[in-house]
Amino acid sequence: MSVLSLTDWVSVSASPLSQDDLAAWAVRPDCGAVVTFCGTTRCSSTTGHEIRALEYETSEELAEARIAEVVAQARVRWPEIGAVAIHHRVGLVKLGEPAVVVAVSSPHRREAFEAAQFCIDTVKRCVPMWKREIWDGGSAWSEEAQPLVRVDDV
Amino acid sequence: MSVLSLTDWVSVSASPLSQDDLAAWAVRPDCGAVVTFCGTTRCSSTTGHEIRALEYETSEELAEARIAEVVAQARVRWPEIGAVAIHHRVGLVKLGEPAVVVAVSSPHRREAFEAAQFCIDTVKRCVPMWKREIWDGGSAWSEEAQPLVRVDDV
Amino acid sequence: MARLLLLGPAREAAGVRHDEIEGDTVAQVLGHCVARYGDAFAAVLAQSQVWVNGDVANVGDPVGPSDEVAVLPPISGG
Amino acid sequence: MARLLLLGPAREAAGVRHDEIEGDTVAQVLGHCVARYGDAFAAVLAQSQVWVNGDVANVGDPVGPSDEVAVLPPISGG
Repeated sequence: MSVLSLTDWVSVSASPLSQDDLAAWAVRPDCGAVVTFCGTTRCSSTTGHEIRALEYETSEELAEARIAEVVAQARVRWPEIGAVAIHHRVGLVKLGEPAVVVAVSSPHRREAFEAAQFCIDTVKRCVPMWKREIWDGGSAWSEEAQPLVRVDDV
Repeated sequence: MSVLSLTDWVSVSASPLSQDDLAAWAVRPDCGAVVTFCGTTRCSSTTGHEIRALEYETSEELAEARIAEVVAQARVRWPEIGAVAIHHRVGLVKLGEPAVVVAVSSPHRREAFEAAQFCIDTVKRCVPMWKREIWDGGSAWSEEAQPLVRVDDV
Repeated sequence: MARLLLLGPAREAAGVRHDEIEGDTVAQVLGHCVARYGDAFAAVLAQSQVWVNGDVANVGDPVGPSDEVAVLPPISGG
Repeated sequence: MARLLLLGPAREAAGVRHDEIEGDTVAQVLGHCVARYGDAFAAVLAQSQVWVNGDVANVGDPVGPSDEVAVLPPISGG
């Protein structure tokens, strides 16, 4: 299901994420900078419970297509960047494990930082994804929900 | 030689760097964001040669002390951040290998991005480090040299 | 007739992720959805975006058996 | 007398990384360095910072046998 080219690697799947795999893949001989963002599940809850895990639900196809749009928009804004990888995990993710990883390489670090931050900010606003908080004896949708935004409207 | 506490991990050594080690170490249950910067040696030269490797020289003791000052300053500016790790490699580093890695965790991603970028920008300006370009049949100091700046003056 | 994809709270309220629904326009399909799944689903739908084949759709857009109508409630990703 | 640490281009110009140098102040130590290592070292020193025991020093600062005087040319790290 994943979208893979020489420069773009987008994946939404139930497999555990490896930040190292993405960062190593993003290295290019002409790119001296790789910036990686790793979003891990954390203990703070929107519903007041002691969270054990999070469960992410989406359509892998729709989510990957939207993430690919995010990558394309990042390339419009920062044409210098080299490789971009964005992986999002779905299904059950235990506390402290990565739920989303972004890696961007660039000849210089400023563009890599800016593009990586744009990518994760825009993924959070534009990609269909629903997070369920799981605690001992119960679960509920996260109460942080926001309307979906189009990538062109960011 | 390295400086290690529950929240800070500074190291300057000839050992190969592992971005994954730093990023994994920086994960905290209350920190949902880990931003990692990896500076790899790249083929573009300041002296016009086809570079095979770079060689970094410093005093490990002086460099680690300065990097620890950079971390302390980042904590003044972004008190929310969790763990900060900065490792710099010395000696011969082959093309495409990491020469410096920064990892910052934080409850939210904006502070992690800002603090990580501050750390690498400030390391580059304030830490004693000399880079030699190695090509087939010769070598020379990098021509990018800049005067050392105090962390308080950044 | 169109293929239906319900996600997150929409899937939960309807009790199904995939379905096939009568209707020649997005509006007709959604009307049949509310009739089939009830008030809890209608409440989620009122806050949701509707896409056809991966793009934002208008309620008047025509749909056929090969089209996928997706209901996407407010998101909470990452 | 002080311990001397020469780094990068300063080390290269002098041909040594560590040395022991006469002098009761930073200025005297540096003067003896120039006398010992010659013009190439003097040219690097003119662009360098001088630290004593890890902190930026003034040329008039006193130094003794347990102090480390470090010569740090412009940097090119990362």
